[in-house]
Amino acid sequence: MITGSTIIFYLLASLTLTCGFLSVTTRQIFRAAIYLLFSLIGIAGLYFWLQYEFIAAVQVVVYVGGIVVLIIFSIFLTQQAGEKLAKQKPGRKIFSALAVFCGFALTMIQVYQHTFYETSETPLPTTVFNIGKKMMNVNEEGYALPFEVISMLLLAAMIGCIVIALRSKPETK
Amino acid sequence: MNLLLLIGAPLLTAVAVLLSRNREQVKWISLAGSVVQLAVAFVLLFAYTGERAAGNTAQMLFEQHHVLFASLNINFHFGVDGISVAMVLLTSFVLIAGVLVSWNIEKMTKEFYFLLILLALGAYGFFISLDLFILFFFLEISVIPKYLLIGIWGSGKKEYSANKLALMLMGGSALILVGMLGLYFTAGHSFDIMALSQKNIPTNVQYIIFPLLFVGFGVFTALFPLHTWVPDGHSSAPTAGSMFLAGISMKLGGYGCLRVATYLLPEGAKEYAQIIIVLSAIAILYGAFATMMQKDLKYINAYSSVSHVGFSLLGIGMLTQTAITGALMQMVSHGLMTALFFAVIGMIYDRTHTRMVNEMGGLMKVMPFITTVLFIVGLCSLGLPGLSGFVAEMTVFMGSWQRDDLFHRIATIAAAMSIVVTAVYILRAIGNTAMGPLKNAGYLQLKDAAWNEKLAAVILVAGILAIGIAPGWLNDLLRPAAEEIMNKIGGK
Amino acid sequence: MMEPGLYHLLFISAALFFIGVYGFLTRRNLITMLMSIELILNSVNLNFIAFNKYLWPGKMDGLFFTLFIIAIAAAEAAVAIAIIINLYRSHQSIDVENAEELKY
Amino acid sequence: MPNSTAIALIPLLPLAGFLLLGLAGRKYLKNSSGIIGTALLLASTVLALYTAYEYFFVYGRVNGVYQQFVPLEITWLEFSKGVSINISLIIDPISVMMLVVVTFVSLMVHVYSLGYMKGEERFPTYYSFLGLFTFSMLGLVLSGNIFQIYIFWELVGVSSFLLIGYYYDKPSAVAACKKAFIVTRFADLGFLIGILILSYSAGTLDFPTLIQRLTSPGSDEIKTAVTYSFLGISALSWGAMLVFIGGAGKSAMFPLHIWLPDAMEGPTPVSALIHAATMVVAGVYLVARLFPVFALTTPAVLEIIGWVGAVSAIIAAVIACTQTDIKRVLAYSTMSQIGYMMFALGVSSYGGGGESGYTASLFHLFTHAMFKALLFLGAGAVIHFVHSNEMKDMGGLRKYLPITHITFLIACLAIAGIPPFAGFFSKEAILLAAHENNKAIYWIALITSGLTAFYMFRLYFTIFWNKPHVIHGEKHGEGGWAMMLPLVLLAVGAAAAGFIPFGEFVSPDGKPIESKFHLGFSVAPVALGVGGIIAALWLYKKQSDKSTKLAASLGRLYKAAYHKFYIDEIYLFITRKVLFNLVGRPAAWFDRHVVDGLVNLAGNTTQAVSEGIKKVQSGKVQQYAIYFLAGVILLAVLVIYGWK
Amino acid sequence: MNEFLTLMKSELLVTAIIFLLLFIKIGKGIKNESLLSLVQALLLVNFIAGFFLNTTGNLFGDMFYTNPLIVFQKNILGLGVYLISLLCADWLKKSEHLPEFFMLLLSALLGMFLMISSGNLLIFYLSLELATIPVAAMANFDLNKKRSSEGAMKMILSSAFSSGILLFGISLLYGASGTISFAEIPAQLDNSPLQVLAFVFLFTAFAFKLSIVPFHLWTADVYEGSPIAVTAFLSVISKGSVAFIFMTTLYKVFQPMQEIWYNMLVMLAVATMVIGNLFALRQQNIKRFLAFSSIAQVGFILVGISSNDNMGITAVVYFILVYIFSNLAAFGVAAVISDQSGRENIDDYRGLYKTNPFLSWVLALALFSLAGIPPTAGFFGKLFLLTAGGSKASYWFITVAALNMVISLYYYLRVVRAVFMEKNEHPVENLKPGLPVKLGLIICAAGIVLIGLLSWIYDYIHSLS
Repeated sequence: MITGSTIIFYLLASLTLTCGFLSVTTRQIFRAAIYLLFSLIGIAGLYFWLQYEFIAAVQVVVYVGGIVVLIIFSIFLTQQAGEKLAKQKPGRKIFSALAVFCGFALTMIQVYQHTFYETSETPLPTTVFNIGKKMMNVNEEGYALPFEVISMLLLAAMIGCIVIALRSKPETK
Repeated sequence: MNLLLLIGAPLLTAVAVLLSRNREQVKWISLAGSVVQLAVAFVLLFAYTGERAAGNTAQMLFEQHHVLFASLNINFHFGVDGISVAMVLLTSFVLIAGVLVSWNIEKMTKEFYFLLILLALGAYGFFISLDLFILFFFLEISVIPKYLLIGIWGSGKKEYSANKLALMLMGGSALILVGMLGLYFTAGHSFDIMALSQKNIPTNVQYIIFPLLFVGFGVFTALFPLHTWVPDGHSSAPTAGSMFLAGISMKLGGYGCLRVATYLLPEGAKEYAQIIIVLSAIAILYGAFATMMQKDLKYINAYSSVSHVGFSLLGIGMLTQTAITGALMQMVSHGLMTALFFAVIGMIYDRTHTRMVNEMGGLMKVMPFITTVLFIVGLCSLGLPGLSGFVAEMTVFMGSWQRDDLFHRIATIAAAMSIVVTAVYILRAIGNTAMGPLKNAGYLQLKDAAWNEKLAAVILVAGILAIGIAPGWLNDLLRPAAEEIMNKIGGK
Repeated sequence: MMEPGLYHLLFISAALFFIGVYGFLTRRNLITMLMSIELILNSVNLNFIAFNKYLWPGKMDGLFFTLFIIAIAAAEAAVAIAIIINLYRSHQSIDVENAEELKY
Repeated sequence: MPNSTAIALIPLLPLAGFLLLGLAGRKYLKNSSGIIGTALLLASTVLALYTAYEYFFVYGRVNGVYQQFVPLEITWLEFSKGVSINISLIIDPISVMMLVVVTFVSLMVHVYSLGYMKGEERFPTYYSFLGLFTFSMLGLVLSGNIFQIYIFWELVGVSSFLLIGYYYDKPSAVAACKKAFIVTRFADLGFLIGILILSYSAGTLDFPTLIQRLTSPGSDEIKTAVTYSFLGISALSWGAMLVFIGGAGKSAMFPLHIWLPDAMEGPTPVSALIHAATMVVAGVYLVARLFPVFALTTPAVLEIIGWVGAVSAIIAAVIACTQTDIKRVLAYSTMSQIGYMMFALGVSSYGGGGESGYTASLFHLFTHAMFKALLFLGAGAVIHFVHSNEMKDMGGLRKYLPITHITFLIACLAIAGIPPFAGFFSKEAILLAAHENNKAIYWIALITSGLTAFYMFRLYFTIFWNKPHVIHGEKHGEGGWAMMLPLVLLAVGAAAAGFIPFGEFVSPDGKPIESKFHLGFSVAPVALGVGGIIAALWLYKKQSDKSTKLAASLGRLYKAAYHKFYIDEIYLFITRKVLFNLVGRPAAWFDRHVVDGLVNLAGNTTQAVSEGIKKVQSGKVQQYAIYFLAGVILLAVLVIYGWK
Repeated sequence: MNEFLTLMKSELLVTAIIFLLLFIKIGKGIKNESLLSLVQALLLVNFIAGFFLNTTGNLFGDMFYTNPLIVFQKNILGLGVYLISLLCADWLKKSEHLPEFFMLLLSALLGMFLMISSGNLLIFYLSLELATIPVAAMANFDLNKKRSSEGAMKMILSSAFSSGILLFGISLLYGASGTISFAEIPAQLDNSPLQVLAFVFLFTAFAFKLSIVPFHLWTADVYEGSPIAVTAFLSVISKGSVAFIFMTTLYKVFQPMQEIWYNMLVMLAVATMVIGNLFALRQQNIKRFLAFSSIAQVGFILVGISSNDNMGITAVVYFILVYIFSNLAAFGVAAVISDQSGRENIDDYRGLYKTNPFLSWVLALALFSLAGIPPTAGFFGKLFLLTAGGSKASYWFITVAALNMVISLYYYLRVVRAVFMEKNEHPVENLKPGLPVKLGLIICAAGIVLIGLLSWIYDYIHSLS
């Protein structure tokens, strides 16, 4: 029984995987960034499909709006937009592919052999309200501490980036 | 008698050496410190014999407990029996002689004496420890000073030798460590030798642990074929270093083989005794034959040490009371003798600047005192009655002979054969250095021993003679202790 | 075709994960390696969400995990890009094969 | 009862001399050391004579049997219950007899050396060594414990070593002293193992107990000892045999005699003392000391002893005929005479009338000490005069050295067995004993006795007659009274000692035995002796080429004898080629290259592996990631599938 | 609220310092010397404060957990950072970015504190990243050096890769157990293959952080490239903190899987010791040398961890305490020499004793302690680790570990040999380290000598664990 939802799912899935795959194989760096963008959008789509709208939104905002843009900027900064990427040695490719395949196979075998525990919990709606309430809660099942931690992390990352990227005078050594 | 004196005296000396300002101070402080230690050792001897005479029959005297790591049941447990007393005495003798012969060290004098005294500290601590952990601690303390002594003040391929020595000895202690931990866990979390000796350690565990411990300590005492650090180490070390190395360090191993491996694991000892005997008989003969071909005086003494120390191990392997007593006597005797031998070699080398036997000759003419000492020590080495070597070797032979099956008989005879080979190489060495025509006219200018060298030699010769002429006191010291050990092992 | 469910999502996520790994292992450009890392993190996010949705909807552990991972990914990417740019300044290259001065 | 202080002082006085002169002699007593040493020894000698008198004539004999006394016993080293080395003094006929011999000869040598060694740089050292030797030898003869005897056995060995090497800057002296020590050491190894066997079997080290336990046929010790055997020979026989090997080494019995001729490198008085009169007979003493064990428990070994003695006697005599160094001739002669003593013991038995050999042997020991010391001291005087040991440098010396000449002649007559000199009596007794018990040995002994007379007179004629002496440089006399007095005293001894009724005093069991004496029996040996003398007279009285012709006609035999039957060469081959090259060198090589090589190999392998795996750390971050991933996967597979 | 203050006092103090620095930086800014002294003083306060008001409790549900042992561990780390601030004072003074450096350093420290205290996988992961990302930035602080950037790049990429795997593992674990709380996980573990797989993924993240073979390859490169202060921080503080949480995780969370991880630990411990030692043998650069030696040390820590009981916890905590002193002393000396003469090769150390006896003795002491030679504390540390590992009575395992001590001695002695025995025509000139550096070195040396002999320290740790 093929429903629309199913078709959408498969479309999103194939978009994600194809773009992801192309993103790591194309030899044009700019295209790689664009493929990555679409792959991420595909994932956002899947979040939508799963009815996790908040996450989907964050995904689009942070990834598509933030990280990919950052990456594209840095591509421009390193002035390599037009060039083709250097080829990897075939030996490395084969080994990597082999290792990756083994890892994938192993994971999938374990996943499919595993019978997941069927839960009977009542689902907690993933509304923004619920999310926000939990985020600010300092008690049981609250996420205030991680929130603080991540803020410190972002602060530190910011400081780090500033120091590194704004190096005063590039002395020629 | 507070045994902590034996640790405190060297420790204080070492600290004082570190704090002293100039060379002269360093030397005199070290000498004073070693005299004090000698005095303490003698006080210990008299206190010990006094206690025994007063009828104290406890296995260990002057026991002390101080908790160190309570949660691991590691304690400072000190105590002495006759064996420890004898070894402590030996250490103090060698130390004072070592301090004296190094009187003219110019390079980094302070460090040199500091390390020397640290080495002695390790030895004292080792001999009086009754807790395996502490024992191991002191054993390891004595490794690195040796390394530095050889590496910094040595000669020849000193770095190579120092490295080899340190690594082989550490390899040995690694095995000891494993054995020790094995004991600790099988016997219910205790490192205490006295407590462990009361425990019944399962036979199959003994079969595993005994070789670890015995081989580990065996490396220290040049168990064949793990002896190769001996020739290199001895030959590269400075005089006092060689004296300590052969005189004391090798005894640490022998003591450990007996007190730890054999005493605590009697079943293991019985199981492996034949292998020990074979190895030590090989070491005795093979060491002697290898000595025969050496041309460097230090190599001669080094290989002969391998051969002589073999008697200690042989005695232990024989597992009879007399043989063990003999083994212990051999340790004491060899300690004094070999220290003296190295001292003499050092004196000769300081003057002739060679250690090659064939480059010397007729030294008796120019340095009668030194050559006389050389004669004494040589004769001691080949087991002349009246000197300590004879007493020890004969006791080993007598003890070994009590095992009356063919295997032990043949091993004993093989070991006894070394007395001939020993005579050959000792006479060859003495004959070529002291006797014969004077090879080098330049030697006529050489001076005989200075006061410090004479004093050092006299102290050690006194020790050798004290054992050689009247062995009774040493026998009385060692035999009851050996008896305790044999009681535990069972057998003759 | 089957009704899409947990296993499908897990397959996608695992596939994406290993695609990312493959990219990380074979890409010679540092920035593309960084992109592969993003793929890896996204696959993990998908996993969390899928588990949260299908197995443990009672709490929002998976969801929050995803949320924080996204934040971390941003921070990590920022620092990584800063470093890469710095490296580019001194090496004049962002080929990973050229950054192998430190070895053996 | 024996006076233990006096007896203990006998060895201790020389020891005091050794210590005093050894420690202080060089610096403070340079000139007086000889006198001090001699004085101490004189005291010792007087005490020894006093002890002998007291023992033999006052308290020693109880109910007609000489008793054994142990007046002093100190536990020196206890091995286990009942088995200990005791330093003890044993007083019985042989030890007392030996005391007299040792102190007397030593005193003579001390006195003689005052003249002979005068002006030597290491004069005090010489006397201190003499003191050490005398002490050790006296300690040896007084030993009441088999291990004690071993102790002093070694000590006499080392004093002999020191004295042979007295001229330490002469390479030949150094070689000789080493050889002497090592060869005897080899024999001592046998002795040591023999001691171990005997003491283990007997459960004691004390002579009286040991002998008692090992000779009573029913005792437990014997029973257990007999059950042990090796190569089909019982443990006790092995023990006895090995002990005898020790004795044979010290007493220069074939084939362990090679050190003795070389030992002549030492100063001549030393040769007289150590290598003629005292130390070399220690082996005989040892066998005599343990005689009951040999005779009663291991008669087979005793027979071997007899044969070894006989063979040594004749071989040495043959070699002595060909040597040209006068001291070497005397050395071989010593060996030959000790062979006599040995086989005399060998043909003896304990009790039952056969014990005359024992008495004869010790009698010969006694007389031999006199005349052989005399011969050496005389030879010393000759050497002193001509500064050479070689016969070819001598001749016609009777005019220059009259006293030496006469005393030397007396000694030669004594050793040749011409009545009424001392040697005649003792040798007759030996031959008689041999005749009674073992005919073959008797014949060998007879031939030897003829040869003895021949080579001794060959020596005598070559030195004092033959060609006229040409004096080089300034002429000097025979040496002072110090050298002459001992010669004269010893000559008296050599002439008169034979009249002592030795059988009265010395026998295996302390009971006197009657000295048998058959006039008829003496004819053969005396005739042979005279024949030998005549032959020597004919060949050597005048300078002629008769002797060379004779030598040429003997061809191979002469050559072999001249080269001492190549025994030295065989030894050299065994030591140099076999022991050094085939054992020592490979052992040293093996140690450096295999054992040490393995240790180094372990180090080098580690280094090599370390070098080999450095490629893993390639500096490429992607490669690191591959290893990472591979590690994860492998670990996962192992954990999931491997350890389930 | 009161509880909040006492339980999180370390974290709060560190955060306060970070913000103080931030304000100083944003504000006028003060001279490096005085700022450095201030920071040192604050760190000391932080260290001392760690000794007071130690209680057990949870915060934020079960996300934050603390007890005296954890506080003690935090104190060890705080002490380490204080020592680094002393030892690297000479280098720091010259740095243009001193406040930033400390902000990052303290952020990382904060991350470690939280990590040790973390009560669920989320907070664990976040604090792990907090402890990593700033350090990667710090690794690049030698801004003009190519090697520094290269090291930083390797670190950030490798750690991102490793956290990818970690997260994948966490997600699977979450799926298979339904919880991310440490307290609830053990009940849900049934050793099904998927859980085991997830555990292996999780495990490798620890392994990566601890530089366990074969996940160690980044270590040496990063250590060599980074400024020495960062290297010291990485090799001592960072490792220590991960070791603590690793141990807690294994003992508390994955106790039901103990058979599995015991086997893994044994195998990896052996590989780590052997490979670490083999690589350390040939190193020329002192930092790289110390990197490999620290890998080998981790192998020994694993031996201790494998014991799975109190003795193991005590031994590991004790060892890390000792290790901080020993390794920091070595790094301190290396920092002085590298900073003032620019030399970092072991060959350059030849003849050092002639010109710099004080530095030489401290270095020798440190190396002996690392090698486990008495009477230094390292001896006790190593021995207790092996004792703990020996409680399972696997002789071959302990033998291998003990023999590896011998190999490690070889290369430590190589440095000692260079310093004391070998001759050099151009030895390092006589260096004059600043007062804080000297103080730091003396503290380290005293620690090395005394910790072993002051046995109550060990017993104290034991009473906590």
